[in-house]
Amino acid sequence: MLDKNGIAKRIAKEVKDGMYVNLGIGIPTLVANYIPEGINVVLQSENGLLGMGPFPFEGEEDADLINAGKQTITTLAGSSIFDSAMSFGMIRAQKVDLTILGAMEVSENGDIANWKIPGKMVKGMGGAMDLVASAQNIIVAMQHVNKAGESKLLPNCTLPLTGVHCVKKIVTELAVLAVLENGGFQLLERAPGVSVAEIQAATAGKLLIEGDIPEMQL
Amino acid sequence: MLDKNGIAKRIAKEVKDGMYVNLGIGIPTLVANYIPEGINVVLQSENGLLGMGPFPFEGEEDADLINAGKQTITTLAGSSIFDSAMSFGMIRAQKVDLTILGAMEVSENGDIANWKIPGKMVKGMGGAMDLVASAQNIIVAMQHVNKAGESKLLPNCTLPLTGVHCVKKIVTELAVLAVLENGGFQLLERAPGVSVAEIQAATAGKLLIEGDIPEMQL
Amino acid sequence: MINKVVKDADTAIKDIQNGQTIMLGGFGLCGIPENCIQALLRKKVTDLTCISNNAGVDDFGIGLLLQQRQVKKMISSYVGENAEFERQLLSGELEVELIPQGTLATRCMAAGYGMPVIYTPAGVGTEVAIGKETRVFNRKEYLMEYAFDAEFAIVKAWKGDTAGNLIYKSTARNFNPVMAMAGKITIAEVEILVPAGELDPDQIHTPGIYVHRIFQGGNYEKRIEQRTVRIK
Amino acid sequence: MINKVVKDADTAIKDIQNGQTIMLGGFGLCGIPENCIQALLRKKVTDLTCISNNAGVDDFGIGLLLQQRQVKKMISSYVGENAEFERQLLSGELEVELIPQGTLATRCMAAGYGMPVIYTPAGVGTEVAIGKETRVFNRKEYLMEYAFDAEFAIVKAWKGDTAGNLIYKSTARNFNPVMAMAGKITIAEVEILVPAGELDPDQIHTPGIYVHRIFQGGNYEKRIEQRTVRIK
Repeated sequence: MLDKNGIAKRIAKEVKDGMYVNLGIGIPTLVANYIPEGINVVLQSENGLLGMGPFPFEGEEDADLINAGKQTITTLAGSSIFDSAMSFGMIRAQKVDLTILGAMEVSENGDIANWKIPGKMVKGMGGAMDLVASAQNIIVAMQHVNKAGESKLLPNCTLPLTGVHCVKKIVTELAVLAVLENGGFQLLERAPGVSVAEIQAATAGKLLIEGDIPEMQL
Repeated sequence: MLDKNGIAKRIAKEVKDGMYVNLGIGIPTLVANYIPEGINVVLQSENGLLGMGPFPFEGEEDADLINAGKQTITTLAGSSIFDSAMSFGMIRAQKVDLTILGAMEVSENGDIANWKIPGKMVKGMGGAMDLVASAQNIIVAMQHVNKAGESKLLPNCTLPLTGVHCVKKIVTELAVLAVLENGGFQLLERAPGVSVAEIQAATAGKLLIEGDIPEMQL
Repeated sequence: MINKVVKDADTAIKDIQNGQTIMLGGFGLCGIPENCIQALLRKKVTDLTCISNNAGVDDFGIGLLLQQRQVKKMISSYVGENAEFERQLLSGELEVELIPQGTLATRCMAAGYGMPVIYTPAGVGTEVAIGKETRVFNRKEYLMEYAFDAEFAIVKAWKGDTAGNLIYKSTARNFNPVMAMAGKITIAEVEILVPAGELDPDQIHTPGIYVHRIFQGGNYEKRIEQRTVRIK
Repeated sequence: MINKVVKDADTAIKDIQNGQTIMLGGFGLCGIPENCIQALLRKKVTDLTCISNNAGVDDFGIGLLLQQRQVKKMISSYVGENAEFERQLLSGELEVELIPQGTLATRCMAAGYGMPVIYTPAGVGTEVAIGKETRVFNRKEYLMEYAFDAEFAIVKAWKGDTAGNLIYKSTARNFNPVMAMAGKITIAEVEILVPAGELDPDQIHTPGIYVHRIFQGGNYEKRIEQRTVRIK
């Protein structure tokens, strides 16, 4: 079973040389720490920055330089700044190659719910609806089950949707799964020490298991 | 009767302090020479410049700095440069207060034809269709009759239209005329030495003459 | 050039009336018009509809307008860092319309570029789509979203000149340029105001034609929401 | 950063095929990609559909591609300064689609911003409107115009860096930034190519994400169409 950093580390293997990538808040942010040396990737922050760098050194924070999570950050050699219309313009035009974000639920046809729990305080969707509606390649980073022990990989989402038919891949503490074009979660990899039966038990939606399922290489 | 510079001089009186103005090619360009001292006006050139200045001094031409007529020009203190999408964005959003352009024909309901003569070479509409479709205040600068002696102020345009129901005012070598909301040319001023009868004779469209028509003050 | 300079924030916002719609630039607390927000607090104008990506925090930014109950409705994409906001929302004192961030930005741009509507796929198949016209282009479904119609836009830039030209600094740019284009009247506060001619025409982010009033603000706090650092 | 540098113009355009649609930046002869046009002449690729505001003059710019009969169709707003163009048009060798300049620019922007269509009042009631869907918003009529779909965009900037970021100079900006956003593959030639990190992130006009290939051009003629001067 993986911890959060393990999930981030596995997702980092999906990041290929030359990609522009948007990382959501939470586990996705950690992915930046595991991108292999020699892989050139540009991180987009939807508040208007390409080429997001690491946090600043203490004392060098700039209130005018933040990411979409409102954290102080830095630029890199080759960074560019632009306004919010252009930022979401490049997202809608699918210039951003890969979007990695968290989710509360994913359905077997690729729907995602991650912005609202009715009856609880609603914070808003931010840029998530734009990202999931536009990105060609969306990977969800999340726990396989919620705190109540219920599966988050469902036949249908029960929470208000963020987007429909958009998630391509899911990485959890238990497994890597592809969302099939015609519906269903195809099990691709097991986390170290996790059995197919455990994954099956934690997955409420249709799970496809074909042949031997390899263990993740991290 | 006015010459071209006279027409430009009369139109310059329509330019008020604080206006952003787009000047078309030909007589409209001359208007810039007659804007009174103390009137602050910003000229927009639709290829992407606000604050068009005069021609450069000889030897100081910059191939990268031209107006929409492809003439070498200069910038002024306070000028700004932008791309073509923003240029026509500000035109469509009616941020440009006044558009002055030439015409081949104007109809009594404010239609304008100025881009195409069927059977002859077609050069294209450039930005004229955008300008006339968006500007709230359009003044046409033109000769009252064409080279064949036919009126250019017509019941209906005979040439392919540039825009419909958009011209607000016309200044010719003979007169200043308003285009009425419900149709018709209202005679506002006579050029020096020109009689109402001469204007009437040169106007094919419906001409409204109310009371004494004053002579232009230039 | 046309001179757009006004004396101060109070002069700049003096004709904003109760019940009007105003846009406020900024992302979180980054790039917000601090001086104009203070002036709105002093003016005590009420029943405002505020279009802003966020709603500030309890004791800063738009949160201060909420504390004084000056806001009737917020149109935002994310409002999560504000307890007073939550209280007013749950008690029904405050209306909130949550819309996707890209939709918010693009509806501003549409206003500034004279486009009555734009199409976006954001929100298709979600509750955001309820009541909205949809249309399929190239086998993809889009929502039709209207250009905003705001009486005032209030933005913050880094540098500006007397002709109203604006330059933003770093990610404090965010929504400011698109809102600057979108207001019927646009008010800009800047950290540094210079005479026309001192800014490079090639580097202007917002041309002065979009800006109706400009003044040099002061006492910028520029509060940081998430101070994240690494150790040297 | 991702390195977008290619060796030269010939390398940059090497996979442009007969019959493809290409955008070419520039307004008149100002800000045109001179080096890439020369490379297209050497490659002798034919049956091109060219989206460009103008068609150059007889012996410069796109006019050179016309001389070599490489262009099947021009989509432009103004094509008036070109006798060979006129000859080919009247003889039926060349197709021409004339569209309003703002429509041309905005259809580029729509492609770069992922908007399938835009609405513009330009051309309403004229022959430009024939066959087009119209719609009334706020009592004003608009035409629906589609985003362009071009295999390649070829633009010219003043400075660029190895990450593909571009800065334009003066009115040589014109259509270049909107076309840079709009190509499936965008090729940029620059007068000065610098390492990533030398350009101020706040001053980038076209972010490198939109640019797939960049090279430093040479031998820029930058011909002036209308040399207008005043005497000192």
